[in-house]
Amino acid sequence: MLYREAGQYKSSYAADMAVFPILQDRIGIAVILLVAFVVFPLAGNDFVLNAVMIPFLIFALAAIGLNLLTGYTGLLSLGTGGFMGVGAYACLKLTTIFPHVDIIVWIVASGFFSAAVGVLFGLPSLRIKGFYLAVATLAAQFFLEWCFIRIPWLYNNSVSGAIEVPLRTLFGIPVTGPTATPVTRYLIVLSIVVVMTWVASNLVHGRIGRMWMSVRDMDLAAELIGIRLLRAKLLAFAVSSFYCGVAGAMMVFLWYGGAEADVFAIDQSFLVLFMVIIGGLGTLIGSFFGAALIYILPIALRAVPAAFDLPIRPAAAEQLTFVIVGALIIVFLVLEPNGLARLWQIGKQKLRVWPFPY
Amino acid sequence: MRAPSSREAALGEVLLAVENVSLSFGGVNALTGVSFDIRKGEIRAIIGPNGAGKTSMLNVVNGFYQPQSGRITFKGQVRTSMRPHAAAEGGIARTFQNLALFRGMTTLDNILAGRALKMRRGFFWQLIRHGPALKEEVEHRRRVEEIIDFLEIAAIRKIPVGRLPYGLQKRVELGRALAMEPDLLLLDEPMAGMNLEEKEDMSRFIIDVNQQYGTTIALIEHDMGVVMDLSDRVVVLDYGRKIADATPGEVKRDKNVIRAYLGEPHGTSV
Amino acid sequence: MDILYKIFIDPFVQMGTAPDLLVQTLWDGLVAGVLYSLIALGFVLIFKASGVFNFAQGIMVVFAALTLVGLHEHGVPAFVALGLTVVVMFALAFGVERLILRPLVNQSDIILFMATFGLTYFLIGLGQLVFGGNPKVMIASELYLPKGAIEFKGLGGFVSLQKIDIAAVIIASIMVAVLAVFFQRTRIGRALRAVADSHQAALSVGISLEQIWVIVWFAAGVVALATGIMWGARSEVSFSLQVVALKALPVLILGGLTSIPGAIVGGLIIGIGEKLGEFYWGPLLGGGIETWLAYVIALGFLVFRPQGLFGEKIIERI
Amino acid sequence: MLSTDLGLDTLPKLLIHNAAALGDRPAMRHKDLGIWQAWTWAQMLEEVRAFSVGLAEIGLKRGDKFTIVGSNRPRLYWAMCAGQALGAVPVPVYADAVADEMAFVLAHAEVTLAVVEDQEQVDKIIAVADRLPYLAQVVYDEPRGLKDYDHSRMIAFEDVRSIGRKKLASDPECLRQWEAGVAAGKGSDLSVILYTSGTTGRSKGVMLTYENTIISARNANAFDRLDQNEEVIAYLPLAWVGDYIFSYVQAYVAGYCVNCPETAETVVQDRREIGTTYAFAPPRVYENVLTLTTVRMADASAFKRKVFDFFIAFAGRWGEKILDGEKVPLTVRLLYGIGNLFVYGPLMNQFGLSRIRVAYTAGEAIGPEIFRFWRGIGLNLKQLYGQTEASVYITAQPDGDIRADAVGNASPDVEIKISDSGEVMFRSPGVFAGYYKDPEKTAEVLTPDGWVHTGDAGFFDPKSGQLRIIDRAKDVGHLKDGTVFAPKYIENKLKFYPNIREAVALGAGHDSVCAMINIDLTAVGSWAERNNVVYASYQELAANPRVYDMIARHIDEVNRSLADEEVMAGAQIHRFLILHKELDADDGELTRTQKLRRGHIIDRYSPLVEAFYNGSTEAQIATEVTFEDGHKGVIAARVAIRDMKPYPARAAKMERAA
Repeated sequence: MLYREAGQYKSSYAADMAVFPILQDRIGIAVILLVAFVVFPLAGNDFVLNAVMIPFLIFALAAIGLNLLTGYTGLLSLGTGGFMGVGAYACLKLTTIFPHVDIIVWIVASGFFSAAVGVLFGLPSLRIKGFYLAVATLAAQFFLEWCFIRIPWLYNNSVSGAIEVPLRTLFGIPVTGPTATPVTRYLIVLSIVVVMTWVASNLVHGRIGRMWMSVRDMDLAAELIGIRLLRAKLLAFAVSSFYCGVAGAMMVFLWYGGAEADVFAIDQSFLVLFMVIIGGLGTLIGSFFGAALIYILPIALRAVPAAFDLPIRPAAAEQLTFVIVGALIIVFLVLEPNGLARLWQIGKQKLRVWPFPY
Repeated sequence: MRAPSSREAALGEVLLAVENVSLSFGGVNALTGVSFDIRKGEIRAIIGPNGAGKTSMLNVVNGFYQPQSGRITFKGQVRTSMRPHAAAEGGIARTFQNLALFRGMTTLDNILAGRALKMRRGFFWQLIRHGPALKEEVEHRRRVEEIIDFLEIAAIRKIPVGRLPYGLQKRVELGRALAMEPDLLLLDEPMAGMNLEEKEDMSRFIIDVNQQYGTTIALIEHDMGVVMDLSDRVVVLDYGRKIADATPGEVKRDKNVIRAYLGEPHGTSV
Repeated sequence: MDILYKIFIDPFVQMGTAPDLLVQTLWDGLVAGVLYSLIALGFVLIFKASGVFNFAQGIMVVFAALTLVGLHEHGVPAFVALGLTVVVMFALAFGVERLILRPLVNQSDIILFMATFGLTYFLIGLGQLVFGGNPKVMIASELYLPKGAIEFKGLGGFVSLQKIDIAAVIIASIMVAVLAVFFQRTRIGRALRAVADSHQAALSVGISLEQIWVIVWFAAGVVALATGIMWGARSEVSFSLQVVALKALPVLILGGLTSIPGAIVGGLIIGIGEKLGEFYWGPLLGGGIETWLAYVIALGFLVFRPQGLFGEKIIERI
Repeated sequence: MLSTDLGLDTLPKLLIHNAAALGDRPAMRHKDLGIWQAWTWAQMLEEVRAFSVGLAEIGLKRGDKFTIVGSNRPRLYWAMCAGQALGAVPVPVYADAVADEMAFVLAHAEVTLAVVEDQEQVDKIIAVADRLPYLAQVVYDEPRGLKDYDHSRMIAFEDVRSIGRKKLASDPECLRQWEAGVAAGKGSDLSVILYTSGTTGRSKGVMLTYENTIISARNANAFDRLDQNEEVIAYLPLAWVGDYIFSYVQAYVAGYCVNCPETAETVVQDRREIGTTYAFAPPRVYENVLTLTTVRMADASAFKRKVFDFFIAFAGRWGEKILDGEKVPLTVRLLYGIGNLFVYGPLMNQFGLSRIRVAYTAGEAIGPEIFRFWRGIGLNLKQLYGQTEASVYITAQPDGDIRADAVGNASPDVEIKISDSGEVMFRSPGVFAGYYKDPEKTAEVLTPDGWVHTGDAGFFDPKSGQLRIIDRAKDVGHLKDGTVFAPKYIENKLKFYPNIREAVALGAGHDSVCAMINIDLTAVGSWAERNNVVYASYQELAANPRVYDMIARHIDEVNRSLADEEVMAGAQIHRFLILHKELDADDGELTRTQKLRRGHIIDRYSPLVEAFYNGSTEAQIATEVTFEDGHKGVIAARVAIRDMKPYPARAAKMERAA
């Protein structure tokens, strides 16, 4: 209905292969970006930015990372938390050793470290498949977790055993550390996420994405058209971990402002995996949906009793959220196993063919 | 201006030679001492009853199975074992008895995927997907569109193959193989489960491929009529052994072959 | 050089010089291994019959134990509580089949896998909501589980075996035996095995898939309960157990997802392996390597045998 | 403004002019290899010129006849102009014509060169080559599959073009000569021969001069204010005068862009992508789209269907008034606005008609309901009445004065009179130069003082002053009791039901009217699915009693409406049957433009006709059919006949009185 596609014809392959071939979609994206970059910073209060938008974006990025691996290449990983941690600790070390280099450079650069680690633990993926691989990635998760705790050098031997984020400025404006305002941090997170999402969509829409998907859909056939499975899989691990690493670094430096190893515990891995599954495997937009639902839902749930000031112990509320989230996950899987992205597509399709049913 | 009476087989030099290849799975012999050759530009049929080892033969040729003994010479290079992707790099493409498409991807992407080996733009260009990377994509898209046009599947260009009817999926798979611009094209029962019309189309495509692109084709087929019409030479396997190797006409008259086909069925499909 | 010595020579020297410690460590490893095996057993039961990779097995252990203790706290006599808990586990199995397996039948594995994640969250929340989140003490004595330890000299020192551990080992062995018999002898058992091969086969035995699912999940639940009791009696009943339960995963891939003997052998290897590792090599790395050693062992192992110890070899066809 | 520029009296001249005047505006697009390849007027001139010179090189001369066979693709259009530039005359042939028909036309027109699309057409020509003494060369566009053919008298389009290019490059004289050749062309020259698959007998070659077509085109463009900004999609048969005028002549005159679809199946999609501004189609097309719409909507959710039906009904009531700019209540305007937002707009968009300015239906009368639907949802659909002999335009409806039952007033420069026998006659600049090699027929149709017999019976509607066509003059008959019986009129009433694809009304010389029905497989098929009626074939479905019931209901409604009209009340349908096979052009039951060939049908199905009037309730029938691949077979069936109860005419009158 909203879609009026008559007269939108493509006279070049470039245009035909664009990520958003439909005018209305391009407009939509523009509007969203406008809102994200202008409206939120102006209108959004610190709580919204700090407790909702920043984490949402960070998780979305992590979800994209995992989705590249699990959704696009079909390799199930439970090591996300660990890889995120690598990013965070790498970033800490880098900025400690080279304090004068811009922190944002390090946040991004830290991705390379987790990428390296990712490749290392991805090596077995050539021979190991499915759940076996998933468990194998647990090795990464627990080993890394252990490193975060047992190697004091990683957290600069701070007594608390936690990362303490130093103050860093960009053009004199505090970017990280206690004095950095939510708006600045939000804008930085947003910029990084937007750019990296764009890059991800470039990847999955091009040769690399096709390579990954063919490995996912039928690795034998993929090999028979000349794809080298190990390379493809390791590349997926590398890119995926890179994204997770950056997400992890941002999580500590631009959100928490300080963290202990347990931030990157296995629960984090599961959380991100939920986001990917609920959002929709093999879709970037799904990663955002998933992040929104899984992260924002509990916040909302906690807000409910407060709103109606029901006499519920915070602990009980916490536990209740668990119950509800757990139930919702199951319900979602039953209703739409292909995730929110599928629902989105269906809805969009309906609008496109409106008034016809198909 | 008359139509050609029949296609003259343009037999070139030997492209692929298989010399007494044997293959077995845990004691079960799939192939025993099979030898034959495929010449440049011909359409070579491999036939035989179920369990004769036809598919195993193809799997050996494109490196999916490693024969226990025997020698395979492709383009003059001898090899005993190789990885499938190496075969692909060597110029061997393949379609499957029961489709091996990338079901999650569209017709277009499936065929584009067939260009994997031909696309060289580095990772960092892929990150931006502009400039050289996009230029390359466009070039290959153009080639793929020619194939789509050739196979008359323009109308389903952007439909995920999972949703296509069987006959069309077969075509897309052929398209993916063609996208590799192979020197040797292996077709495993390209017409299995097709109705008459679809079979006729497919036969036409196979002949056109062979003529237009001069692609050498080895195909497994059950429909004898098709084999007779298409192929220049026929290898007949039975119980993993070669029992005949001649022109279609001769094979039809060969009594071993007749026995093999009329003899009681045996074995399970390999 | 020195480090190489520390890694390759020193530990064995220690073993030789202090056999009592070695035996002690082996014993601890054995006990841990047995419990791992029990949890793994739960996984295998379910995976064999319903192809579901039941991530919730670990939490089922906690949940079962928690229910037992919780009921008792509310004044229910121990054995009645035990009975009730079994009923609860059955209800759980029934609910799972109705609310998860049936609607999700013939969805892809990962979807079912995720569903069991949901179940995990659900059970964590529910358990805490009903019985409170704080750690509890297992009602060992009320269930007449032995306390104290047997100590005996020799081996140049003395070894002490906790009675409860001995009990654990015995009970575990009994359960395994029972299950084995159940699978080999009973009609249902055979049906279960059939399901693993083909669903038609199962139906031909005259048992519906739904029933089978309920049965295996119930069986897994009972195993979980037993595990919970043992483990609870050794330490305490708390959700930290859940992470320990994850140890069953390396056990699984070591043994092969579908093999019961595999689960047991794997459990023992992992249990003993990690205890030895921790005790003799741990110090070199600053200790605490128990948390990941199991996985690394499994991982290293998998690279050479992707289908696990007892899993069937995968022949790929096209 | 081009259309007044009278120096341009031939199409090649127009092309050269446009290339200069509108150099880089798009002249043609073709969806090929997945995207819209476009050619500006300048590029198109280059293409045409090169090919034209190439043709000359392979021996095409002034006065030669050459044929064009294939689907709508730029190269075939270019070929026409390329030939005309040399003074040769194109004789397009229907791409789906069977070898026989093709042989007849090519031989009769003494075609010396053929430009064809692909192997399929080449094979057809080869099959009848021995009957084509004059044919010297075949040029083909698609080389696919022709590699091994003997090329002694065959050549690929590319090769001809590159011959031309080389020649032009090597020899500077060449260009001048070519342009001189174009300049030598005169408006009075023969520009094209279009073979009309006449409703009876062999087809006749209508000769049209450049003036005929160009003047008609200019008038038409002026009449609807068409200019170089129009976008049209070319999907109708090249050999049909409609396509020749709309996709070729008018485009050259106005300088607008013609778009060729990717394949026949994707026309709707392709039209949507382009968003055409000017459209022309026989009623059948509008009918099919409407049928498709109803079918698709039938699967929609109940709520959606309700909304849809409501707004469509509403549009039917007010839409036309709004379209014609009449005064309507504000509330109506508002509601229509909402409807436009939620239904009409999206619907038009789905059909790719959002940007349309003018749409014509012609060739046959259109069902009033269909007409109302389209105009209701805001399509400026108009009727025109035309003929090949008139270079299309005889009458057309001006914006704002549209009616379903009439075909409009005389087009510019056209005179119309009704002969004493009630036949419509016209005289205009578009009047054809005669039938090729057929003076008698020409004499029959074309009077010495330039009037043309249309062969249609009609009259000027006293109310609107617009021309109304009743039927083919020779088809208008009388029942035994002398009641006027206009079969087409009744058939059209029947055909407006989506379920009825074709209808043949009989009765001339009999004492009552009977009808043979062809059901629409799409519509009835999906009805069958919804009502789980199982069927294996058209034949089975057609014979299904429940289908009969459904059709009976339709016919009953038609009878009622007939009863309301004094003239027609006597011609209500007394009996009907559903044919066991679809009427098909390959069996000569329809013309290539899908018109009924009544005479042929009546003797082909004589057993059924008998059964109608000897009162039997079913009849055995065996008919020979031609399949796609040309081989013949026989379909036999037992066809049931149903009786209908006609309404008393007087009763109907009283109803109206009450």
